[in-house]
Amino acid sequence: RKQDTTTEIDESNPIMVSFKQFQIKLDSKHDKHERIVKLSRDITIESKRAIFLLHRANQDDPKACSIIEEAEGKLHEIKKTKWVDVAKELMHEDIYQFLRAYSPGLQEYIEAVTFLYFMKTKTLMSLPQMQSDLTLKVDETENSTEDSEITPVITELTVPVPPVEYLLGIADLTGELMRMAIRCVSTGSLDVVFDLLNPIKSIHDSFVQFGPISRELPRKLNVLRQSLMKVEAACYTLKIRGSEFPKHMLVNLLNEDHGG
Amino acid sequence: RKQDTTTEIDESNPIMVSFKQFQIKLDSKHDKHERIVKLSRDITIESKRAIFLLHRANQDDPKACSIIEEAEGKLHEIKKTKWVDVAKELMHEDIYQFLRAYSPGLQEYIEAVTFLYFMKTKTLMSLPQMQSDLTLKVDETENSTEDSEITPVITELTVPVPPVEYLLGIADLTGELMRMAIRCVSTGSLDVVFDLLNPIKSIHDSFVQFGPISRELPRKLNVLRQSLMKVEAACYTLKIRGSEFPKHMLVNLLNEDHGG
Amino acid sequence: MALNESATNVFSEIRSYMNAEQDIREEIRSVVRDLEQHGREMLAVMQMVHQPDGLKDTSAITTKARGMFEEVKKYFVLISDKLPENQYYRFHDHWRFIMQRLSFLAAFIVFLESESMIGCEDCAQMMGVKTKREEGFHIDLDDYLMGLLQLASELSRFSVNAVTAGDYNRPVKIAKFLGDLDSGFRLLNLKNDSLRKRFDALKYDLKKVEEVVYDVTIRKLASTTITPAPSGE
Amino acid sequence: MALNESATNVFSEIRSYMNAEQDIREEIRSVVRDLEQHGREMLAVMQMVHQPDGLKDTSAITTKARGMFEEVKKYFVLISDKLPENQYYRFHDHWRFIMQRLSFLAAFIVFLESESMIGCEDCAQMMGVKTKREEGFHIDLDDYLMGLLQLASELSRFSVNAVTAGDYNRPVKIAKFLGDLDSGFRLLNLKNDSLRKRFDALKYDLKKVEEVVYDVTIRKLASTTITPAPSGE
Amino acid sequence: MALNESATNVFSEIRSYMNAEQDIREEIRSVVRDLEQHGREMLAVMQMVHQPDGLKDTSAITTKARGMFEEVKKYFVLISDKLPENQYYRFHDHWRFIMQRLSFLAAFIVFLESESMIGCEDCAQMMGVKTKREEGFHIDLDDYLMGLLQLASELSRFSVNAVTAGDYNRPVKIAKFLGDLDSGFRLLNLKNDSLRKRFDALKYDLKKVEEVVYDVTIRKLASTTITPAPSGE
Amino acid sequence: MALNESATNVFSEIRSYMNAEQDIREEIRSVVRDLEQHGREMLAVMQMVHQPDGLKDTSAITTKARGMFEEVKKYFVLISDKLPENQYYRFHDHWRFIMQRLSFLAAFIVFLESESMIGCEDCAQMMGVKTKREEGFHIDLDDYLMGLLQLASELSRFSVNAVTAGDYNRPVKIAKFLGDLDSGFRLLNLKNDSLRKRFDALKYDLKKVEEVVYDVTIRKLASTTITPAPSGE
Amino acid sequence: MALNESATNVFSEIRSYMNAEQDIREEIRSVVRDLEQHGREMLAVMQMVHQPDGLKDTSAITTKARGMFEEVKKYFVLISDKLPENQYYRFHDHWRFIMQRLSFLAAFIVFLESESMIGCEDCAQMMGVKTKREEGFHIDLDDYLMGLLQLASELSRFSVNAVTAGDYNRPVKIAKFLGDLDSGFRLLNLKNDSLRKRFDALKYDLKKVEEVVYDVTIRKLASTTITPAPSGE
Amino acid sequence: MALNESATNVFSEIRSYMNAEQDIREEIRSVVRDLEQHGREMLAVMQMVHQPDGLKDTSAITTKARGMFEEVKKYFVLISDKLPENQYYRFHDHWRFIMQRLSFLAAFIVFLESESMIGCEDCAQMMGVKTKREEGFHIDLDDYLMGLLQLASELSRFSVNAVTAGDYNRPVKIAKFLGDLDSGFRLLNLKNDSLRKRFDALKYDLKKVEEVVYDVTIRKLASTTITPAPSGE
Ligand SMILES: [Mn+2]
Ligand SMILES: [Mn+2]
Repeated sequence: RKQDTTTEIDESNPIMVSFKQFQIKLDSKHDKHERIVKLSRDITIESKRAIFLLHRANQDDPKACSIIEEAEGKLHEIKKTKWVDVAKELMHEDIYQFLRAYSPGLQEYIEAVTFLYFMKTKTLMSLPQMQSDLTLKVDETENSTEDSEITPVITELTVPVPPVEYLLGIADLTGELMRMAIRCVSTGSLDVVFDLLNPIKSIHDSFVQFGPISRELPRKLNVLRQSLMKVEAACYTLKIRGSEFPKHMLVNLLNEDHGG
Repeated sequence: RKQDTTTEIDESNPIMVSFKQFQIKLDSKHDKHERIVKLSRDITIESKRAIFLLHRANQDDPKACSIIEEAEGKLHEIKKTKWVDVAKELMHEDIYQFLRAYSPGLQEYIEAVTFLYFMKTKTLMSLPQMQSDLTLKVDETENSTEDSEITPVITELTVPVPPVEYLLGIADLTGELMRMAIRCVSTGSLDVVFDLLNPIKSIHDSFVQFGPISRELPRKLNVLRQSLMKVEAACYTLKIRGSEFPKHMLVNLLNEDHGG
Repeated sequence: MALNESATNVFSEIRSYMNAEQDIREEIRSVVRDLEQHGREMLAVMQMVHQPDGLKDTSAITTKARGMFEEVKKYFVLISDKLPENQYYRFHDHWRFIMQRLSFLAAFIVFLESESMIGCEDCAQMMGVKTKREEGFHIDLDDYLMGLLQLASELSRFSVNAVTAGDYNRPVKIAKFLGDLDSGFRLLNLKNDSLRKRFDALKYDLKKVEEVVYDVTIRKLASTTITPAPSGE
Repeated sequence: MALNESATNVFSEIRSYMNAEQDIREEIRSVVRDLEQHGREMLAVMQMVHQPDGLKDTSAITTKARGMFEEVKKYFVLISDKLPENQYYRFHDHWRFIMQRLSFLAAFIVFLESESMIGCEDCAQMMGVKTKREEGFHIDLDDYLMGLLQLASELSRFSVNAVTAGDYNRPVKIAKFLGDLDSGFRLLNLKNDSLRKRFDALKYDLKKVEEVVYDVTIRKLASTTITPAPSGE
Repeated sequence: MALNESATNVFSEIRSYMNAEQDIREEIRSVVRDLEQHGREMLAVMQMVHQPDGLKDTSAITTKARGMFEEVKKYFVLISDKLPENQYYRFHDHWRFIMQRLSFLAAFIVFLESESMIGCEDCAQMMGVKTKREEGFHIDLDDYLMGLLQLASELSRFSVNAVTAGDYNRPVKIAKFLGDLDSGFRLLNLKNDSLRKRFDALKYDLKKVEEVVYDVTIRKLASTTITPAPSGE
Repeated sequence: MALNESATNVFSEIRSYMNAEQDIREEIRSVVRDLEQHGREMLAVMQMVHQPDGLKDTSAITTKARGMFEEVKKYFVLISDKLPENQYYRFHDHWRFIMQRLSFLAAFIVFLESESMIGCEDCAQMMGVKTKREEGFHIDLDDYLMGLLQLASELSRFSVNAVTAGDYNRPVKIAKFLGDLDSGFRLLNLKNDSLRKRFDALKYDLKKVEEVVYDVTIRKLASTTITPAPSGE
Repeated sequence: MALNESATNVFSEIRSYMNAEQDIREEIRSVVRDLEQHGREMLAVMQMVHQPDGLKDTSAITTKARGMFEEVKKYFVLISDKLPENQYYRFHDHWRFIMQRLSFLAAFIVFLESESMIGCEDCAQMMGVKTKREEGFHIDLDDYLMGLLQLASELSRFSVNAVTAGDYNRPVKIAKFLGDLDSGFRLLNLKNDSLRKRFDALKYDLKKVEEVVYDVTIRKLASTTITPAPSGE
Repeated sequence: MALNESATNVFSEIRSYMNAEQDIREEIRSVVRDLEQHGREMLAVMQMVHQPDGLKDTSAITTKARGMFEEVKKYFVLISDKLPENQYYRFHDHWRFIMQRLSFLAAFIVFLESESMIGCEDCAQMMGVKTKREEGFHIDLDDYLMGLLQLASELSRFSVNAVTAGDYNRPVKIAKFLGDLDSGFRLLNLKNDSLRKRFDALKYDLKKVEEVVYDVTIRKLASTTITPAPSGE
């Protein structure tokens, strides 16, 4: 913002002169921090929206593909607009100095991207894959002179993904997988519920082996465990109910009920 | 309040009949509790006002007596109006069932009465004295027939004062004594400050010997200790300052300054 | 007499008073500890109704537990003897917990025996205490009510185990009972925080039993058709 | 001494102002207490729909409850009269709880009457309040939404009891309704507060109702015609 | 499907309503941030009175600070414009802190100019706000009072520095002023909150100033005439 | 300056004493850290029983986990070696957590192998420690009990997954086991707060498993025949 | 039913073990309660040094308090007798508080007698305990240190009261003593949280006493001559 | 490849990464522990300036402390060597505390030597680190500033002890210095919470020193008349 009012310091006082410089340094750091926080907040909101969207994808099969595409577009848009800016802010910096500023956005984004990836491939996106997703190619052609032939100038920017952030994002992912499973119970996509059980279980079992890697982990691990047990309970219920009647009958019944 | 809407219960159901009775019992207990709480709240407010008043008593000597009388009147009024009602509510009850309801008012009242007593006698009012203060004589003559000669009917009502409540009230008293001392420092009544030091100290030393008699005690003891140390600091300051100049000079100076 | 002298006198009296109170507390605490142990053993006996064997013959269990209530009376006499007159509520916290548990146990016995709600009078009598403060060592109404709410939880669990053991009619009766309890408690304007909190749990207990009844009904396992309560009941 | 006096005046004024506010709080609290009692009685009436008898004739119950809403209006007039203009949110906490419960009751009535979701307008009208801040004493949007979420829980329980009482069609309608509610709430970007927490519970309410529908459907008890599954699966 | 659509509409409306509120919060927060920065700069200006140079010519400082209050008004117009009508207390926490500080600064200026206590009206006017809720964006009474209490602390420090810089009369005036403030606040029946806590500190501020007055008086540095003590004491 | 020197000497001594203790703590912490990692790996192995494959062949899993207990012994030898004699309880907090987890793992293994409760002796032996304080580095009784309570939670989850994997008889056995555990713990007069809290959770674990058994029974899935209650009851 | 019985046996054993421990705890608690009362009385005696009379004749007070330490020894014998061997740290929490207070009292006595710091040996001897774990019931080093830190607070208060009573030299000695204590504690690498926290308070105690010395010196009240800093600095 | 397989692969890689990080942390922690011990010893040296002897010859003390800074450099080389490039802030918490303390010590030395504020460059140089992130292991600006604020507290205490030791001019210089520091910090828009909190304490430090100056001035003890700072300074 404005700093002009503060310029009228006593220039003869060496302490004031020093602090004038500190002010500039601190403000520039703070401003950068603020800008990143703001970007992160936007990324969080947009990522959450993409996740919301993805949850609608399995309700009616016909539209699923287009919804997934829409979500993919959303995420791509985030990359193009927000992450590029974050990457520029972080260029030549010690990213850990600003990690707290973009960590919430990063985790939510990881959650969204890995969720999408899971829906498409039924596998877990790895850290290197995630890192390459956040390695951005920016076309900076515009900056060159206008008249001559345009030679595309592509710069590669990177938003570093620390492993801990990746893990915390994955922990959150299981929450979404759980929600998807619960939803499938009511929509009658019973196979999907069972298909979701093992992935969550194996993420859970892997997490169990991590020591105290982050202050956030214990809480997230707890939530993860609860998610797992909710899906286990859902599978249990289906199994129990399925025991009374043949499964195909059940699926069709529920499909009809919702299709009507 | 109203209970009529609830009368239309199924009289043939024995459970509902029982609960109808429970309702009456619980409501009457709650109502009594509420009434006592309300009285206690009024007593607290009025007692606080009496204390405020008493703090004004030592500012200007001439008016002190009349202020003390005014406070005394206020406290007497509380007895006549509020405590009589509390005593009636408590008649034939296990007072400990309702102690929590009137404890705040009782403690504040004890604080006010003992504060007044201290200002008049420079001694600490004892528990039996306090108890006799709250043994109320009520003239119930009005209730007898009107035409014949009126024989005064005096009933004695009691608000029991549990020792723990008395102690907690005394603990609060030291806070007021401290405030009085601090005030005296600024008004120049320096002797009073020194006179207050020992009383507070001896209450403090006595309290030190009590074990865990109440959950409220540790907190109050802490406050008591702080009050004591504030008065000690005030005395210290006076001593230090008095060391530089003769005391009589100082007293007169300050008196003139405030009298002018 | 300066304040410091008066203070010393004033406080020394109070101190001996406090010491006496402390002694009473210690004695009560000691009796209560034993009573609590006895209560745990009674609870262990009653827990057997959740086992298939116990379920089939609840009367053996209730008879045994009723017998154990005789000893409870002795404990309450001990406590009552130590207590200064009209100071029940000064020491109430010491026995509140166990009294609630005993109320629950008494209510459980009575329900198993007669499918009815224990009255406060009966509950007091089983423990050998009064119901009215004026009459002596009594049971506080709140504690009796808390016992009923604890019963609700136990019965919701019991309805599940009854079905497992093949007794399909019991849940229906339990649902009726909890429904009545729920209506009853709704009449009360609960101020007591712990009671109100426990009452919130009753909703879930009732819901659980309703679901058991539902399971049994939809599978046509219960023999009783749900007929409206006869007017004479 | 001019300064002293002027300061005294300033402070006397402030003092009476503060006392007045304290009085308002006391008065509001007192009215709210009565309104809460009335609300409990309304709730007791509505609870009767879970009984077989009540289930068969919900219109008698809703009519009675609707009638009781007339008195609710009087309470809100009382509160509104005591409230200084434009200070709704200064005192909001006092009536938030009961307003949520009344919203729930109104929504429950409307659902039973017409199987539709109550609008915020109708909800406000039943209580005799406005929906917009500018127009006077109103219902806060969050409180209306909370009422809807409370309804979801109640309906999940209701669907179970309906089946027990032999009403097999109601769960289907309830499932439809909760599904719509769920879709509606998904549109909102709820922050992490009490509303969001309650919304998470909606999913489980919905799941429960859908299980009931499943049970009913699979046993061909519902009236919806179901075509047999093709043999080829 | 009528129900579904209507529900969707209801919720879409609600959603946009909620987003709008979120946006308002963001905007207010942003303006307040700038205002706080401006407030810090004003404070820095006022701090100069503690320096010997500043002490000798406070009017230069107060004139400058008064000028800076013009910009304060603009900020409050901005906030007020963003604020939906009648929702002051919904967002109050955002500007409470800075409004207290500005009250303090205004009160400090007025004291230095005229040795008198600023009234709430004048205080509001300097910030360009109202004093009454009904009239628009106003200053909450508590915030004005908090400003006065902050002034008391500042003046106690100021009295020390005044003496150091050789100005022996100022502490006497400050003591008088704080005494009046103290009497004023005693009239208020402050509940146990941040205001009461701050008020307790006032006593110590007063004590400190009176010690300074004492030091100055005893050394006959003050201009007040003092008659020698009678020898007979 | 005599005082100064003597004080310095005193503190130098204390310092070297404290540093020595600090070093012991550091070394223990370092071993415990490794042991905890090993414990986490063992936990991961045991988690596999929740998978359908694991469920079918638990003996492969328990054999593997048993093997991993050999390494546990080595860690405890290391800790024990570093520990000054008779100071177990001074450093207890360091290994309490992992010892509870290992107790749980050992108890889990034994349950899967033989459907029986591990004794404290066996538990200690698996870890290579003693059970009695006098004999050397031992397992605290509370920690062993905590392990049993942790097992209860795990088994309640296990019963759910067993049903999902089509193993309908296991919940019946688990319910029996938890019932016995519950009776056992009821005999104890638990004062230890964390143990008592965990014991409260056992009630819910048991209830959960009973509900699983209920679900299995009402659908006639379990092979254990349960005879219906005699009609005469 | 083999499982059931074996489990019952295990738990019966555990139960009797736990009850035994519980009894020890009860007995220790009872002795500690009496010791604490005695400690409070000793504290009251020592508090008299803050009175002008006491200040003038501290030796009368310390003699009396020293005498009371004889009884302390008896209490520690009682505790020590009840304690199972090598379980000091299992029950440490029971007497930690009183042992710290007694350390403080002993240190206070020694300071008043000789203006020197009590050693850990002397401190233990006054209580009739050992200093080394191996030798029997001992005083934990941390508790001794905590006693010293409590002394620091008491002495800071004492220096204030000494001045009030006209003893201007004592603060100088106290400042010296606290300075030494401060240097001593600085050497330690405190990990113990409560100790470290209390050490932070020492800084303030020292600062406070330094300010007292300052007040006394600037008014030239203390007899110790302090030579002004050489002008050449 | 199903998710559970992919998960195993994905996580095993990360685990080895985590282990490596853990090792680095351990190594850094170990060096920092030693550095902290060294820091405590330096602090003990500097504390001697509060003693009358030390006050008279501060140059002996500062010379010694400066010498000890040589070893500090070695520690920072050790830490820096262990650190992966561009990950300073990943491990910053480990050395933040000691770096702040060292900044304080450096600033204290410089103030005693030359009555001037240490620059960030000089501060870094004394520790053997850089001031710019790009150049290598550096000192964070916030930590340097925190050192200055710690100095303010120390100097407020120092001013008291200086007067006690008869050095009446030092407080005047300290007051000037703290006044400048205060103005300087006011320029900063502090976001860092701990820095802002510490800055609040500066107010009190400054006030204290102003009071000392006041005491000295009113007693006409200071030799320097307070003249406005010469323009050339
Ligand atoms: Mn999520
Ligand atoms: Mn008071």
